[in-house]
Amino acid sequence: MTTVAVKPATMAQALTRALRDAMAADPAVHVLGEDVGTLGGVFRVTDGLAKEFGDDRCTDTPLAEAGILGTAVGMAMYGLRPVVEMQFDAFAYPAFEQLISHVSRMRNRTRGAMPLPITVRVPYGGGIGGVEHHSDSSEAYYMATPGLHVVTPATVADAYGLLRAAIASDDPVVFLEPKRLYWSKDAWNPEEPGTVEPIGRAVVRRSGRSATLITYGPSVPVCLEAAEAARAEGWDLEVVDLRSLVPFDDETVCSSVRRTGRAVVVHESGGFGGPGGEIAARVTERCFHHLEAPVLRVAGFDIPYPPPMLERHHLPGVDRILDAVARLQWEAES
Amino acid sequence: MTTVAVKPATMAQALTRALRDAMAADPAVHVLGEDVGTLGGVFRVTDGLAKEFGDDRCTDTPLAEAGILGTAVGMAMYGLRPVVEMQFDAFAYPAFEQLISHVSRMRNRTRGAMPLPITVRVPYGGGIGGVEHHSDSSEAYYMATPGLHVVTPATVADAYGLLRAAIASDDPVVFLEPKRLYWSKDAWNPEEPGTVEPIGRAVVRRSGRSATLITYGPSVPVCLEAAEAARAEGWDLEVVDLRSLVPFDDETVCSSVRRTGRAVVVHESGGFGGPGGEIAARVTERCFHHLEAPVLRVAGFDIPYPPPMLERHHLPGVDRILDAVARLQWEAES
Amino acid sequence: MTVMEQRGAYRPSPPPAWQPRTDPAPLLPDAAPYRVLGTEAAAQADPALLRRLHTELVRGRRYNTQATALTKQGRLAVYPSSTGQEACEVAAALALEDRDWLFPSYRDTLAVVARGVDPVEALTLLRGDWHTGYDPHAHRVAPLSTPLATQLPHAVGLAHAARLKGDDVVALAMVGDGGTSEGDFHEALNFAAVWQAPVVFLVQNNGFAISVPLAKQTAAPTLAHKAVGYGMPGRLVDGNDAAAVHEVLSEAVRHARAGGGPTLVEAVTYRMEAHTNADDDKRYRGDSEVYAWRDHDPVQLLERELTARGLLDEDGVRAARDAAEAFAADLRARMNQDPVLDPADLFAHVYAEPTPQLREQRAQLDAELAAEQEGAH
Amino acid sequence: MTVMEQRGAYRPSPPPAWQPRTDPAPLLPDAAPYRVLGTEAAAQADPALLRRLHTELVRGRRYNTQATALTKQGRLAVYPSSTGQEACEVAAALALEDRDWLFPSYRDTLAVVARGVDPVEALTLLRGDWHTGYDPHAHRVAPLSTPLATQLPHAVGLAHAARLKGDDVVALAMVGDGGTSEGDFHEALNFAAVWQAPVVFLVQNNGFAISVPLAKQTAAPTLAHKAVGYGMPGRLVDGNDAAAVHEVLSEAVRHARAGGGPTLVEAVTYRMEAHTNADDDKRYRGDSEVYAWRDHDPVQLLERELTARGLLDEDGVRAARDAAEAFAADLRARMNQDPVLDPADLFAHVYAEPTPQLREQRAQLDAELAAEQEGAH
Ligand SMILES: Cc1ncc(C[n+]2csc(CCOP(=O)(O)OP(=O)(O)O)c2C)c(N)n1
Ligand SMILES: Cc1ncc(C[n+]2csc(CCOP(=O)(O)OP(=O)(O)O)c2C)c(N)n1
Ligand SMILES: [Mg+2]
Ligand SMILES: [Mg+2]
Repeated sequence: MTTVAVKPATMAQALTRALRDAMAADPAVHVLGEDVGTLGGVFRVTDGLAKEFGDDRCTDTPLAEAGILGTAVGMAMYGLRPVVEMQFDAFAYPAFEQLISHVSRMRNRTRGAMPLPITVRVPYGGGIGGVEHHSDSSEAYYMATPGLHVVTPATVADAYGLLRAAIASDDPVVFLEPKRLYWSKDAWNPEEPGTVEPIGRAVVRRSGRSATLITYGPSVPVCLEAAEAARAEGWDLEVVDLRSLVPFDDETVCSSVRRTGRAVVVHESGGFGGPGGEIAARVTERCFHHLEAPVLRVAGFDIPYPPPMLERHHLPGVDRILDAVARLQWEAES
Repeated sequence: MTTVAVKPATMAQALTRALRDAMAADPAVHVLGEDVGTLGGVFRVTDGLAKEFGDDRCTDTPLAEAGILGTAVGMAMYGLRPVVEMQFDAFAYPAFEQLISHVSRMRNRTRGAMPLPITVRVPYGGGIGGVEHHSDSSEAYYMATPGLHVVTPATVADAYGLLRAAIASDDPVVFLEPKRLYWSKDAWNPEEPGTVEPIGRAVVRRSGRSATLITYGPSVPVCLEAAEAARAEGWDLEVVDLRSLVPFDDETVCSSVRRTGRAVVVHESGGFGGPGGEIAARVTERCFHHLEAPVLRVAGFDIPYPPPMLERHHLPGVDRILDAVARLQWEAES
Repeated sequence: MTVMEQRGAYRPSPPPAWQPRTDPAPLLPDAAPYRVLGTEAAAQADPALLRRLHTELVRGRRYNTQATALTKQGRLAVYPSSTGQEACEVAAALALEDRDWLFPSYRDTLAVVARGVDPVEALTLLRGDWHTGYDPHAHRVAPLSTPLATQLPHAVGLAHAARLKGDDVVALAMVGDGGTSEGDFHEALNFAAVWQAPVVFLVQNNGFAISVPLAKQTAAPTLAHKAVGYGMPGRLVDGNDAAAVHEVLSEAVRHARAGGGPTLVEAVTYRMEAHTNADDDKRYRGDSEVYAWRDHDPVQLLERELTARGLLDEDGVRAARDAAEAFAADLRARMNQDPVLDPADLFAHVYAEPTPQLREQRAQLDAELAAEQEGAH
Repeated sequence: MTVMEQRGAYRPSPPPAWQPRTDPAPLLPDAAPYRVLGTEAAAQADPALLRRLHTELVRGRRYNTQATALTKQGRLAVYPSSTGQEACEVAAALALEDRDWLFPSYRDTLAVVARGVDPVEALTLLRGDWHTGYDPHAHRVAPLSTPLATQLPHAVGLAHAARLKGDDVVALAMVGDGGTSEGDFHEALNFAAVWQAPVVFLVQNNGFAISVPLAKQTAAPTLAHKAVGYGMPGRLVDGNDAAAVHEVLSEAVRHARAGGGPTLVEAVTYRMEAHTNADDDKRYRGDSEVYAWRDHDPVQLLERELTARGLLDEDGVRAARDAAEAFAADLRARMNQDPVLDPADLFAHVYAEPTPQLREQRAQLDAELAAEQEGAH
């Protein structure tokens, strides 16, 4: 919150720092996954941890995602706080049974006797030119699974704060890391990394009066850019960064929409059955009589993620967002 | 459509008949899964098929869901039409990687050269007193996966027609069978099982003028019951049975809502991130100026499916639906 | 030295330096299941242990028949009986120290009870009032696992964590023959072997996965032969011979506790009842097969041995039966009481703190229940 | 007689009738990898085959260096090189008949090319213009699989289907040492063995899964030892010895085609380059290890043998190199052309018929592109 800007750091660096600080603060924190040890992870987020804390604290596992998450469950049962890395979004799918049938339900199953403080880090989303199965936006699956927190940072400071909060949480957290923001830089002082963000609070990244863009993760910078571009059209857009998809911050989102009367939900994930449906539906339920127009959605198409050379057509960009804003019935037709 | 009522049959019997007719009509149709052969499936839906068509057409597999679906992919590559049974909803989760990363994408990946005509039958939903992991409503996961059709019958006739259509489809279809309707009976003539329903068309099960209940699968009978009960309160409710969640029949749904001006989406699946969000959002996008009230949702709570003795509190029942209808702002407060 | 560095490595070099990591021979199981009862090995067995096993087996059998009866009276939603498998269930519990952990599957409530959990608590899942009726930490017993084989990686992770913490705790995980086909079985055994985690995997090969016979489940010489592929020892044991199962499991537990790593134990047994009370086993197996196994009943095998060796007389048998009857009567009486249910439990344990959404939903249900209550007056 | 009934069954009976299903001994691999080149077995090898393998290996090596070069020029998004593994790649393709099927992983574009697929089409995935560039049915080559081990059950299902249809088609599936840890590996091998499907599983054990060395992947004596746990033969072969790999794979293919069921082949080899061009292997391995393997280079091994036996002279070597250069030049030239992209492809193949929703979305994109076009004028 009150970080002193010194020199720019990348989101990946902030995540590394969060892991390091969490491991230093609590010996129960263990990192495990494919290539997280010696290599430091394919995105280098776990760089240096094995060296600093030893292979038993930051462990290269065999190549099996259900095994990674499943053993993390057992480790958590014994009092550890495992932080698991899934190498890419689509490679978390083999672990879904463990996630849905056990991780999300163990506390409930045991009436609170057996909480599972597990953090599952999942690099997600596209825009990095990845080949098939390396660019999925899988948040809809996690959102539909009660018992999980689902969190995703959009800024360097949040990457630090939210990851610390996720690891500190006594509940399982799916921590979605927007791949294409790994190398994004922000003024952020690694020497004063800042306080731990509470999970479950959205934040207004830009105030505006005309309409609200509701977004998260990789689409936050795109929405901010769109908001800048919209000024030329005479629209003053507010941008809400959800940060936490579960729990959902109805309060922040709805108070914005009630003020502006118009809203567009923006995300990379496919539209149909994606997060935007839930968000639009709940905002409408709560703000119906404040709405001048239906809540619109700008999302990825309802298609498998395209090959790199075509991905620009798929990803929600500034123009597509402005087109949606233009359809917000500025002169109500009723 | 034009079935002649002779004597009542159960949905399970209609499904068996659909499988049998499909296997008789096309030698490429193969059934595989756990206990589907000798036993005839734990719900007896595959009863008699191994005897009639042989173990090679209706095969008891080893106990491994990813293996079942994964080998079905290979069989489909070689020109067969596998019909796979997942024994219960939650036991389809181990097959999610195969489903998401391969089944849903193979046609697209190969620019149409390698379609996968696979039907994945999943008994789903609660209300049968099942222990943990036997009552999940997992449709949100399937809806969020482009490349799959997602279909679910609510009547005996549809069970037959839609399953035939699913098996005949050149695309993969997730065929969701509402467990608690397996033993529901309808006047349906197994000797004239009727025509094959096209996938993607909703149907109005009950016409009404006051408001539309949008629903599917196990909640259809509940909504019809609620509509009857609503007459006492002076509401004349229309009930739309979606039948197909993907593709979604915007036309039928929206033309109903435009007429009634009010809508409630009803399903067992958890509300947050569930199908209702998508449905409410898309109806609102398309019918905003016809709506007298926000589209409301009556859904399961956002919790892991409860133990049998508590499930009645979780399942959307007539009262909860009527409560929602009552909140449809009959005297608009604006 | 980290856990990883404690062992040699299969890291192939170009020939002629190449060599396999370990000698496979000692990892392979014997050709026939190990037996104690009725063999010369029985003479070495501790009489006190045999008597203890006998009491537990008699009680276990009675527990199984009582639980099955409770399904008929509608007091249990469903019961997967372990009749015929009591030797495995009891030995699994008795092979462990207090500080060790047991990871049961849905069929293993008897093992859970034999470990000391109140049977009413052990049966909660199957009665339907809550998913897990006991506190796993209080008894070092994980929740009964319904999704097959998924509990195996949990056991590995727990054992690994204990080892990292310096505790000499062993985890024993139970799975069926059918469960060995699941990917989680494979991943769990591999992690265990690579980490040298102190885990014992007990496969109860009871011949069937619901209706599917072993021949459709595997083409392996035996399931114990899977062990060598992970680099751990595989042991084959007569699963109806309580003394043999107890000995093999105890040895595996000792081996694990001493840092020797995991063991895979296949116990060859037979499921005498249908899969559950809801199953109709006439559809997939003949009586003659079941009859053949009756002559190899675990309770009788042990009773015969004890009697022959003069370690048990009629009084002793009667005492065991009486204790079992008293146990069953108590269970019956307590299961005949309606469980106390609290709908608020639906929301209370989904998260450490209910989300705002769950608070809203709880309020909605509270209001509904209040209205119901009012309507009832 | 159904497929299931064709074999005996491991269906345990009570002792003394009990017996394991099959004798495990013949299923176990030899202690050392099988070799041909530089051994007496080389004398038996068909000279024409050896020369064919040589030409392909030389071309394969050149293909690898060319593809890596294309990543530097931005013409490939990423390339996982099979340099050092050419013997496996080429032998896998050559061991198959035309009607057989190959199931490659992302590292196996060389095998795909060796099977006859146009390299430009084989590289589409890695260039980024479409996921699969070739028609799988035209070449009987499944799409390159990125999710590890997931292609293995596909191979089993296809082989099983072919067998049910009465076609004597064999499927050969490729996977890495890391991939053997995945649950899908286990499930695929088990299905194959139970169904006696005509499949050959080729594990290229190249020592690493990205940065993770084999010792962190498995504690097995060798990966080939996993076979016995499924009831199939396991074979260990020197993966840099093209003649040996070809022989072992051909034998396994013949065995499968004759109805003998699946085989697991572990080829011990080494990944000479980093995991992909994006990887930095200095982080996890030393030069000395890489150097050691240089002396066991698959191309040189074969060239040495052929030369020693007078089957190849300088002209022959030059001819092979020239052909490889021509191949590389053609590939380079064609890869330097921009691929033709059609955004409509995004929607055209998701379903047999686009859904109404996809038609709407396509119309939206068309309109956007038209507006862009207009803006550009
Ligand atoms: C992942 C998963 N798939 C399917 C099931 C359904 N199911 C319950 S028990 C059972 C058979 C289990 O056989 P086995 O492992 O041999 O154990 P046994 O019942 O013989 O004790 C099946 C298929 C399940 N519980 N979990
Ligand atoms: C299911 C899955 N998990 C993770 C990955 C990411 N990944 C790509 S290659 C690789 C290592 C594979 O090692 P190995 O199987 O030995 O094959 P090699 O790269 O050595 O050819 C990993 C972890 C993946 N592609 N799929
Ligand atoms: Mg069994
Ligand atoms: Mg490798």
